[in-house]
Amino acid sequence: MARIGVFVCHCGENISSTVDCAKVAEIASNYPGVVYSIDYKYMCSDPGQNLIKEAIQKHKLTGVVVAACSPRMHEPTFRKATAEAGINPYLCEMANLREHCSWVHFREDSTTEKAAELVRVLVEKVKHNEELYPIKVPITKTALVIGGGIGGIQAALDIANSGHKVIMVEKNPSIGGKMAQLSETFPTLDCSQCILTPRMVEVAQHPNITLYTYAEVESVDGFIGNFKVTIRQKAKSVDHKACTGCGLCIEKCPIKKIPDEFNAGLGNRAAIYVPFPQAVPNKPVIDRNNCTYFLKGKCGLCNKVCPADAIHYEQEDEFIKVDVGAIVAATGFDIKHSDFLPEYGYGKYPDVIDGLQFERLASASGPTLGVLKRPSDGKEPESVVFIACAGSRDPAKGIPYCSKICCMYTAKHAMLFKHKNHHGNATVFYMDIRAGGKMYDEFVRRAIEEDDVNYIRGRVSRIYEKNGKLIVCGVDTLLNSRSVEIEADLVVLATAAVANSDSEELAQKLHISYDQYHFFSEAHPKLRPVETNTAGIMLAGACQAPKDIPDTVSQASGTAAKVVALFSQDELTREPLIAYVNNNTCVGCFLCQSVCPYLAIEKEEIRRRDGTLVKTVAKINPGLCQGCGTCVALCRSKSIDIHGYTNRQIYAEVSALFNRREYAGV
Amino acid sequence: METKSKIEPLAQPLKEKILNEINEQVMKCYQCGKCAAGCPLSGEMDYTPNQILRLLQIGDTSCDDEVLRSYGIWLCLTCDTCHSRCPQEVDFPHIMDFLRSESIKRRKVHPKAKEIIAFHRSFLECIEKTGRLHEVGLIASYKLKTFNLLQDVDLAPKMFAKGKLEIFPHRIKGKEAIARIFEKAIKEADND
Amino acid sequence: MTKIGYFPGCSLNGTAKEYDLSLQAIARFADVELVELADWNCCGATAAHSLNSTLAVALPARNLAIAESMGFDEILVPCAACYSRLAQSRHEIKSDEKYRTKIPQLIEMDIKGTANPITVLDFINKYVLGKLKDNLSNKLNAKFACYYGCLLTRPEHLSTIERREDPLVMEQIVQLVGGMAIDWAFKVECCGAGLSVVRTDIIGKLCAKILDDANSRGADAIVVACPMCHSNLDMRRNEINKNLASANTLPIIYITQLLGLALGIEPNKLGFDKHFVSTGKFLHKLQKQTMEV
Amino acid sequence: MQEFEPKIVAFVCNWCTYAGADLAGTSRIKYATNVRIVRFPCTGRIDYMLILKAFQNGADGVIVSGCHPNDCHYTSGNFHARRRWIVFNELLELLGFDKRRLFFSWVSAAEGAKWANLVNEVVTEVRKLGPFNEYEELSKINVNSIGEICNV
Repeated sequence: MARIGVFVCHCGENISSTVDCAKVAEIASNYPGVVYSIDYKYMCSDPGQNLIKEAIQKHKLTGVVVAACSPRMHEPTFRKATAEAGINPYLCEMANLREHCSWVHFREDSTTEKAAELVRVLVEKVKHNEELYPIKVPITKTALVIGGGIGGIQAALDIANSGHKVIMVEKNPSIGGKMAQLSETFPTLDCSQCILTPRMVEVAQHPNITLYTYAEVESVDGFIGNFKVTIRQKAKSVDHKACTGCGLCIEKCPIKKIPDEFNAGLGNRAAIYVPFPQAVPNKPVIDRNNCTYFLKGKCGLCNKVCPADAIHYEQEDEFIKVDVGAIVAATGFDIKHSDFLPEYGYGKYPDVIDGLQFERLASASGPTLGVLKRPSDGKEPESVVFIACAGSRDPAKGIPYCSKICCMYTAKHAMLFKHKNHHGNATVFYMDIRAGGKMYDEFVRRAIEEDDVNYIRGRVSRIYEKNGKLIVCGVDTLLNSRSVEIEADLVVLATAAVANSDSEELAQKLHISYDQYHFFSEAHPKLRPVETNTAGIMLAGACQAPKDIPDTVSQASGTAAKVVALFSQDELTREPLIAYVNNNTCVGCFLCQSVCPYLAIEKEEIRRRDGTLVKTVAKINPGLCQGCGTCVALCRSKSIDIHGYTNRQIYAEVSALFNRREYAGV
Repeated sequence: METKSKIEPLAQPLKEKILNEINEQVMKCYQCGKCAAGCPLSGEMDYTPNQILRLLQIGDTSCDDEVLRSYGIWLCLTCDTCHSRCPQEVDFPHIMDFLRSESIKRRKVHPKAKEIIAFHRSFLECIEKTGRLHEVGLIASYKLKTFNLLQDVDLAPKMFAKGKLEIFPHRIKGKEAIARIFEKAIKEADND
Repeated sequence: MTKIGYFPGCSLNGTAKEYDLSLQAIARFADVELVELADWNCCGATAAHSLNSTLAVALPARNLAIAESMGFDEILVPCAACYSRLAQSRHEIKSDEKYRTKIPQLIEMDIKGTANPITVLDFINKYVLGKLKDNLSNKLNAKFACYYGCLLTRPEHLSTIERREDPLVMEQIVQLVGGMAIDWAFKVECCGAGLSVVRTDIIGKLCAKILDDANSRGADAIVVACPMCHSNLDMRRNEINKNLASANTLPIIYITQLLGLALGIEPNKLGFDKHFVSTGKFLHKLQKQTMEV
Repeated sequence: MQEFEPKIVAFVCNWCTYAGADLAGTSRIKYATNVRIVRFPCTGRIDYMLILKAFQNGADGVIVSGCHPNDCHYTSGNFHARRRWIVFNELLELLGFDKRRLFFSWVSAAEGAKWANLVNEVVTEVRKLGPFNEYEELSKINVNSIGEICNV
């Protein structure tokens, strides 16, 4: 006979302001099988938990229903308390009176009625709860880091330096990411590559890090501690073991006019290329979409000149399977390209460029070797206009958020220009200056006060070209919204920072959630900012939201600490809420096998003692099963069930929902 | 108690009326100034579009009053440049239409705008009577209203010569129906 | 022969006679009969929506209702301003419950919003361009600045034109007839139409910028598709020239006149004699260059 | 007359819609009290016989809601749910069941407001349909009289 205890929490006034908690407890005391029912101000507090523990012991309870907040909040708390009182923790269930009732309804009779019904449903469920025991699974102490920008590099180095293996996957031919493209960094104006490249080399040489460049994650299976990842190593067409990196092939390649991605389209590269001089690895790949050999079947110059015989045209994409225990997504961001802002002539006028293009123009390693020359005619600009929020904070263009990094890099750009051309005119159109951060506001003030950058508060309406000049039509809202027209030689748009175009696809491979702008979602915006909702998968850097370098590096180290903490245990405890098969009724149709996303269903042969086969039935591999229950709903002979959500439990819940007749007399 | 009831009729700020009656949110404006930068007439206005929105956002009686008495609201050409580029998608020309009729209703029209209204009125009177626009009638009526007797006298002879002016108006058959539309629409505006 | 509804609007009856003439000529070529809406009335223009929002919906609605009763699902509205008012009226009636019930009472006619106003550019694209290629008789070897103004490209919900900041619809037509369309900076700027009479000084300033830019980029003529734009740029030339260092003599021609010329129709039948700013020099140049070809 | 208050049951997955309903709570978005949520690990787990069971027990409307396509915590459970849903729906139609009492939706963990709107819409719709009595009436029929009914 069931002996159920009901514990109704007021949650201060969060529940009791709209639900009559005492009445709920009173009604519950009359439900069949309930032997104890009480309400209390804070059930999750120490005295509240003690109340539960004492009641379990005193009334010899066989089931506990805590009617409080969402089980997503406090289920672990109350299950722990239940276990401490000496009964199996899985005999405790929670009725969600706060998120699903008191907070979403007004104080009226129907709200208290609903609360009592929610309790009744769980009372009926808990009568059918079974004792369950956690499953222990081993942990593969290798981390996968996706993305080789500064975020991925930092996370990989921190994990590797703690003595764990790291596999890094980078989709481009070199690691380095966006930071490698930057000229100088704010607020110190130190050279980006000077501080980044030593880290890149460290990654390449670290004994604990295996690096796959020009590679992408193909698929991810498994779960925390036990992920099975397939990496697609795209064909480089160059044997990197044999290649010495002499560069002869690049020199001789006849196809030299391919817009250079690393230089944001401002320079050209060959069909066989190393993205930039300090690339890691510093060995070329062949871009098959542009190579004459691959397009027309002839040429082969690189092969002819290669002294190391390293060119392998026949190479194919390779699939590498690896086992990892944790995954760090550090795939970074992109900036919005193309004619996103037609009123600014972006995409129409070559001298209207984006921030990344300016970085390349200003960079000593860029296409102009650091001499600021405008793209159209190579002239050195005398007047440059910088436009902040070019697409950010612009719901009409679909991007309502602040891109966070632009205020600072715009100030930096204006400064870099003024340092190169002291007599030039630098104008910044801005709406607000968001320079929160150590030494950040001082940096912007320096641009204004020391470098004489003209900051105009107001947005630009349009830009057009006239006699080789760009006419920028803006407004100064601090001067009675007076119109301002500036003749510029170059216009730099701080276009919005956006998620990578393939981020949605990756999120779906990883089964992590992402927001409407395709940035990956953290588990909790404040308290779990580096983890995702999928256990074992963490985030670093701008794939989560636009971020600058210091923030990215901090988050990467935070993520590394989470990975290392996970790897500090030998075994992982998992919830036992998984499927199980009734051998007696299973007819071996294996429909379940066809729907299981985790390949957790195996075949088991049942034999007589003499060895003759009776039948083959389904068997659940408890290490792989994640407890989705799809097999349960599909099984035609009702031979599979799932712990925690058994048919008996759920049918009891549904039957208790509205079955007033049965309870009418009570 | 007495003072309270006196204040109440004035209490509804224009921004609330704008929200209720034409469903435009002035609070969306964050003062980037893109409207003023693109407006062909912001240089001629006493208050630029973003400044008018700012006054409306404040929402007190004196700011609302300044808006309704401004000259800027009468200069708006409804060219929609501001709206088409507004990052917050504020339909400012729509708000301007509302402000103009509100300004007339509350008799707060800027003195310099009286000519513009006179023109609009002459235009509408012409349509009310004949159903269509009749340039000669329109200009004559407008001149009588404003005493700008010499305006456009240079154009008229040339227009006649090119066959572009009719001396007598064309009256449509349904002109009574048009007159009734006017009557009902004006009555409705008065009732608001 | 296709028949569609035709709403000339007050301008095409008066100040924009050449627009009507050339449009009718093009329609005859395209084998489309433009059936004038019976007893149509003025759309109310800027005056109505400046002073009375109900009137601004009701006046155009009567024309829409007439078109419906005549069985048309398309109404050609060559004036961009009238188009804007008719299309807006239809939009309000279709999207706003309040107007859906109120308007029929006001205009004393049923209205469902089935008749769709189209611009002259929509008309040309749909009915004329397909037949144009095989019937071109003149190559218009000149430079044209295509001017759209406001109401063909804005507001977004009424415009059928893509790339509203830098439209290319008219440019494509110009290229089809052998002309060169220049890239210029004022094609979607406002000419100031609504203040034409009251604040002619403002029109002068706004139009001066437009004409000056087209001129400085070497245009031989400005092509328009709206009688408001035309009358401001053409008839107000004296006022405009007060704002310019030297008098601007660029002729303003309608897109329909341009097509008419390309089809070999006599300039006089296209109303070229009705312009304030002389088109003679322009026509002469065209003729000379055509002969040279 | 007192307005009819329909009884609605919602079968939702733990990861998206249950969390979405939690978010509606933390955002204090108000909605009708008529709904009772039953939590499942995944919509893939939902045995559609449970829907019949709910109607048998007096529900007037049923909502099934889970993660958006491609967002399933378990990769593909929601696709299986949707596939079975289509078949189940056809079956109900064949039986002459009023399908307007059934609602299928995707509500993610970020869509608290969508959840509240969904509940309110469902309550309004089902209120229009009135109470679901067909099952009870069916159960009143005497087994022996079935022959008579069929003969008519």
